[in-house]
Parts: sequence; C-alpha cells; structure tokens
Amino acid sequence: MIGRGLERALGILAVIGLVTGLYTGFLYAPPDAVQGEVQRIMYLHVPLILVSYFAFFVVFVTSILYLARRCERHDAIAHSSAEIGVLFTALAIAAGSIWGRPTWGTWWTWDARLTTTTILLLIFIGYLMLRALVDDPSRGATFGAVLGIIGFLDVPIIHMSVVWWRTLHQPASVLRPGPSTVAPDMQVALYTNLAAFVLLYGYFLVKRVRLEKARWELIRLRMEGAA
Amino acid sequence: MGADPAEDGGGGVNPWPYILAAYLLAAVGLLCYLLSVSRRTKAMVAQIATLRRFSKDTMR
Amino acid sequence: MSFVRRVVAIARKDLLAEWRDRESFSAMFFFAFLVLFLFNFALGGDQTLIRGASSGLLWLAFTFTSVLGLARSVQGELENDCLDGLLLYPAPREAIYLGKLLVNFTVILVVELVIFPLFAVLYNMDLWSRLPKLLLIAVPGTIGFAAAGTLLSAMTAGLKARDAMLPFLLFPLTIPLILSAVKGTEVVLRGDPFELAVPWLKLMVAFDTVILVASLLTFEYLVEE
Amino acid sequence: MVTPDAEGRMPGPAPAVETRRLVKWYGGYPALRGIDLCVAPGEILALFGSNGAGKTTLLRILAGRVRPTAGTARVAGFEVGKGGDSARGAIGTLAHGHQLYETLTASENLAFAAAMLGLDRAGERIAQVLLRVGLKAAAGSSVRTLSSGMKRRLALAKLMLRECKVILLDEPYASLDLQATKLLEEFLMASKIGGAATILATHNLTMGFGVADRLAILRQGRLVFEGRRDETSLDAFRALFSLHGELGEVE
Repeated sequence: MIGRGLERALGILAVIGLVTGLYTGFLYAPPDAVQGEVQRIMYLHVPLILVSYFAFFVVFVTSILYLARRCERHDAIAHSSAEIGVLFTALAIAAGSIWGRPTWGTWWTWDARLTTTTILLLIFIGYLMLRALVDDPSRGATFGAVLGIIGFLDVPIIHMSVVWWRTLHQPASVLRPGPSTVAPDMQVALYTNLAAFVLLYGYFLVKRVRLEKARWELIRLRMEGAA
Repeated sequence: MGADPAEDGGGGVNPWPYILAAYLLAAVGLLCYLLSVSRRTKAMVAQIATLRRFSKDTMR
Repeated sequence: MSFVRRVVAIARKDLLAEWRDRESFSAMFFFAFLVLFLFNFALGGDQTLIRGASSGLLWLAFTFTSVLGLARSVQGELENDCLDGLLLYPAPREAIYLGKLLVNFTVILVVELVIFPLFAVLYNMDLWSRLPKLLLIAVPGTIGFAAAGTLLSAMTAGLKARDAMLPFLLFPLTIPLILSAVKGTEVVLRGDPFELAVPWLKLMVAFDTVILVASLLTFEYLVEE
Repeated sequence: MVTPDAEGRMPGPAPAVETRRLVKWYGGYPALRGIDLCVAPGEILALFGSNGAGKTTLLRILAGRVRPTAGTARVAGFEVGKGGDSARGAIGTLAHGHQLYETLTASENLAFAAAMLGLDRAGERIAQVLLRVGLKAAAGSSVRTLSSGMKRRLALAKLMLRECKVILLDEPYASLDLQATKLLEEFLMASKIGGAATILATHNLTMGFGVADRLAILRQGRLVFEGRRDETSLDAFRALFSLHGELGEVE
C-alpha cells in the first residue's frame, strides 16, 4: 500500500509544520487582547479538536466502505483513525481544561464544544474497547464499523443538544475557548498549526495502518502455516 | 445545573506555566503514542520474520 | 404483509415469555424502586431540592432501569441456540430487529408508567394531571433509547464483559436524547407552555430517526458470522 | 446402480447442495480448509468426524448462518448468502441446541415457528406434527417441564411443519430415546422419497451408516473420505474411520 517513502516524507513535513507552528504560536502571533498570553493554548487546542473531528469522519467513511466491500484495508484505516482520533481528542480536552484553569478559575466548565468533544471521546473509547474485546477479527471489524458509523452520525445531534442546553444556562460569553479576535497574524498561527496537525495525523495514520497490515500478514502466515 | 464559576478574566494569574503544561502534555502524549506504535510494529515484523524463516525451513 | 406478521410474532413471543415468568420486569421494577428510594438519601431528604431536580431524577431512574431490561432481551435468545434458530428462519433481519425493539420499548414504557406514580407518591408531586404531556415527551425518548439499546445489546450479547460494555456504549451515544428528555420533562413539570418543550421534542425525533435508520441498515451485519 | 461421474457429481437433476473449495477461518483457526461436496435431491449423506473436525461449521454455512471465508456453496438453487432471506425457507435444520423457548408451551413454540416460516392457518398443521411425534398430550405444557427426549421430539416436530428441499441435521441422535429415533428415521425416509437432500452430521457410526446413501469423513477441516454406503460394510467403514484416528466413537 503506501510505502515507507510516504511515511518518512509525512514525518519530516509534520516535524517542520510543528516547529513553524510553535514559532508562529509563541513568537509571531501577538497575545490576545482580552485573554492575554494564555490564549496561545488555542493554537494547540483548536487544531487538535478539528483534526480529531476529521479523524472520526475518516472512521465514518471507511466503516461504510468496509461494510460495503469487506476489504481489510478499510478496516485497518478505520481502526487506526479511531485510535488517533481518541488520542487527539484526549489531548485537546486536556489542553482545553488547562486553558480553563487561569481563565475561568476551574479545570472544567460545561462549555458546549468541550462537552461535545468529551462525549465524542467516550463514544470512541467505547469503540476501541469493543474492538479489543471481540476476539474474531472480522466480527470485531464489523461491530467497529457499525459503532463508527452511528458514533459519527450522533455528533451533530450531540452538538446541537449541548449548544441549546448551554445557551439556556449562560449566554455565549467572550471567554469561550477559541480565537476571540480574528487578527490576521493570529489566523496565520492557527492555520499553520492546523496544517501541522493534519500532517501529523497523516503520518500517524500511515504508520498505524502499516501495523494493521503487519497484523493481518501475521494472521495470513499462520493460515498458510496451518493449511 | 451546576453554578458557573466567577470569570476572573485570567488577570493576575501568570499564564506561562499553564501554556507550557498544555504543550508539554501534548508533546509527551504524541511521543508516547509514536513510540508505542513503532514498538508494536517492530514486534509484529519480528514475529513475521521468524514465521517466514520457519516456513522456509520446512519448505526445503 | 408477512414482514409485519413476523415483527408482531417476535414481539408477542417475547412479551408472552416475559409475562410468563416476569423475571426481567420484576428485576426492573425492584431496581427502579430502589433508585427512587435512594434519591431521597442522596439529596439529603431536601424535598424542594428533589422536586427541583425531579425531571433529571426520573430520567436517571428510567435509563438505568432500561439498561437492565435491554441486556436480558438478547440474553434470553442465547440459551439453547435460540438466536441461531431465529436467524435460520426466512425472515428478514430488519423484522427481527423491529420485533425486539417493540418488546424493549413496551417493557421500558410499562416500567416508566410504574415509576411515574411511584415518584409522585414518594416525593409528593402531582404528576397525574400532567401525565398526557409527560408521555408526549417520554414516548419519543423511550423509542430512541430502546432503538439504540436493542442494537447495542445485539452487538454486545456475545462479549465476555457484556454487562459493562452495554451501558458503556449506550449512554454516551444517547446523551443528547436523555438531555432533551430531561429538559422536555422539566418544561412539563414546571407547567410552562408546551411550546418551550417543542425544540427538545424535535431533537428527540431527529435522534430517533437517525438511530432507527442506521440500525435497520446495519443490524444484519451485527448478527452475521 | 447410479454411479457418480469423475468429480463425484450425480448425473440427472442439479445437485441440491454443492460446495466448491469451501474455506472458513475463525480468527487464526482453520475450521474448513477447502471442501468439495455434492448431495443430490433424494439423497442422504452421513458426515462423520470428531469434535472440531468442522461438521457444525459446514452445516451452518450451508444453512446461510455463517459466511464462508473463501469458496462457494449452492443450496436449494441459491448461492449461500446471495439468495436473500426467502432462500432459507427451503432449508430445514436440527442443531445442537433444541432452539425452543423454555418459558413458552409446546404449541406456542410451534405457533411462533409457523408464523416465522410464513405458514397460514398453521393450527391443524401444528396439531398434526404434535400427533406424529407423540406430544399431543404435552401441547399445553411449558417446554421447561419436558424431558430432553421430548424436547428433541418437539424440535423434530418444528422441522416437520413444512416440506424442505434441504435438511441439515447436526447430531440429531443425541439424547433421543428409542421411539424418537424411530420417528427421526421415518421422517428421513419420507423426506428422501419426497426428494429432499439431507446431510446428517454425527458421531454415531451405526445409526448414521444405517440410514445413509453416501458416507463422508471430515477431519480437521478436510474431507478425507467420500463413498457410497453400498460399496462398503459397517465393519470395513468402522476400521477405515478409526484408521483416521477418530477413536472414541459415541454409541
């Protein structure tokens, strides 16, 4: 499938992206007018959330393809993307909660996007646990595919319900996680970091899919060995 | 449903330890995942190599 | 036509079996009573506090009791290869799913109809006059919860840790449904105009549609080996 | 004397059951490693093999319950998994478990089966099969109170509810009393005359040998023997069977 060349290329690009992202995030972009320096965490938090939504979208698409065509490659991508999605979501929530501490004085507030992301994290942790518990690989893949599809379809509904629920409690305050102003150089920092994390996601995906391919290769070798 | 904390606007608190904490945590998390994936892959590739050598011996 | 007949046959069979020994119904009823009873101690016996959080407490009791009933619905089929027998019939898989959904929905709704008066008695609230409106919220909520529950109980039936996995998969997925049901019930209990509950009703109907369509399309893959 | 051609295919009508290089893997475990099998209408094939030889897996693939990993299987004119749900209507099965609902009564179980099979006015059909298996008196009693022999007979009655083109029996002799065994053999003969193809998987050499037209031995997922019954005797076949290391035959 994708050879080692692509993996190495993505790896190098990801590193370059992350370094420039750090540079723009810390030095190039000015501190936020309202939130001050702490807003720089957003250059980590926002890209992580957006890329994890993308990762779960990839799970959604490859799960449908797996149910339709039953080819191992789609399952390998779905499983890998879900795993990376869970990692990115967990880190995003950690960053968001660390951001909340100085800003709101508490580690956790029921902010709409933070809550939605946490629910998504729970759903896909369930996905990974389900995959780990089912011993027959093809059944595990099928169950995963179904849960991946339903989990992703649930996202818009979760978001709407949480946003409605939130607005009932606290009118949208300026201090919500996310760039409060749209100053151009801040946007540069945001988009550089976003590109960096997309590359990182690609790198992890290729690397993790190669692990899945090796696992299937091992099963196939055992098949031939025993045949 | 849960009282909302007073918003102190992050004025007096020194934000830098929090910023560093967030970035460090992310770096550590990503690195650990990278190491775990490559470790698992190495182990798998080693198993495949031994299995292939084993089947090559029986084939001769 | 034979599709509906098969759905009804499955539902009738399960409800008859449930009525015969009433195992899971009595377990659910006892559990519900226990949960309602504990609310009092959990909230320090402060009646106004409990009345204020009543819609949340009600749905907490509904959801946890339902999980108990859902796990048993597929469990009953695992003895004596009955699930295999069911799948060997020339019936489409969707009929089996809808049959099981109808059973789960009925059992959960009956338990809810028992919990409502129980709650009213224990915490001295007048639910009786608002029952029709309460049901207008409870029915779509129960449909969605039973639909997701039926699908996930079929998925987790064979697993080793199924008793933990079912709630772990079911609750995160149904959070928007439970959220809407709680807010809708709150509107009814506070006596506000029903229009306030309509957005939550729409959200529940949206959830029900998504979960039902997705379940009907994917159920056959779950039971296939 | 009807002799099969080189590939063991019976001349005359299309085979009721035909598999080509059927393979099934459960995770890393090879249940079936390439099975080529053919059963004509009106023929009974007895399939012998120890536990784990793959008998049950083969029957469940033919019944449309399990997807094969590789190879093809055609049953009652449809390819397995492709014929849609109605294809399973022509297939009758008896499995390890009696597949009855313990809390329901005998007639309720049969009524449910009839509804699922799409039979109309099943009332007198149910009474008829209950009479045939001698459970008329137990019609109203809950299955939980029946003996295991009676439960097997009720499972047989469920199979008799309608004519089948293909009958798949997995260890049908297990926990059958003498009278029930006679009933089963009568049913097999009647179905054979009716043109149904039957595959009977069993440990029980004597019973299987007695009723079969053709014999096959399955060992670790492969067909190691296939032949006509009248070309061999019970003793010769028993010797051949133990040759393949299938000791511990269950009487």
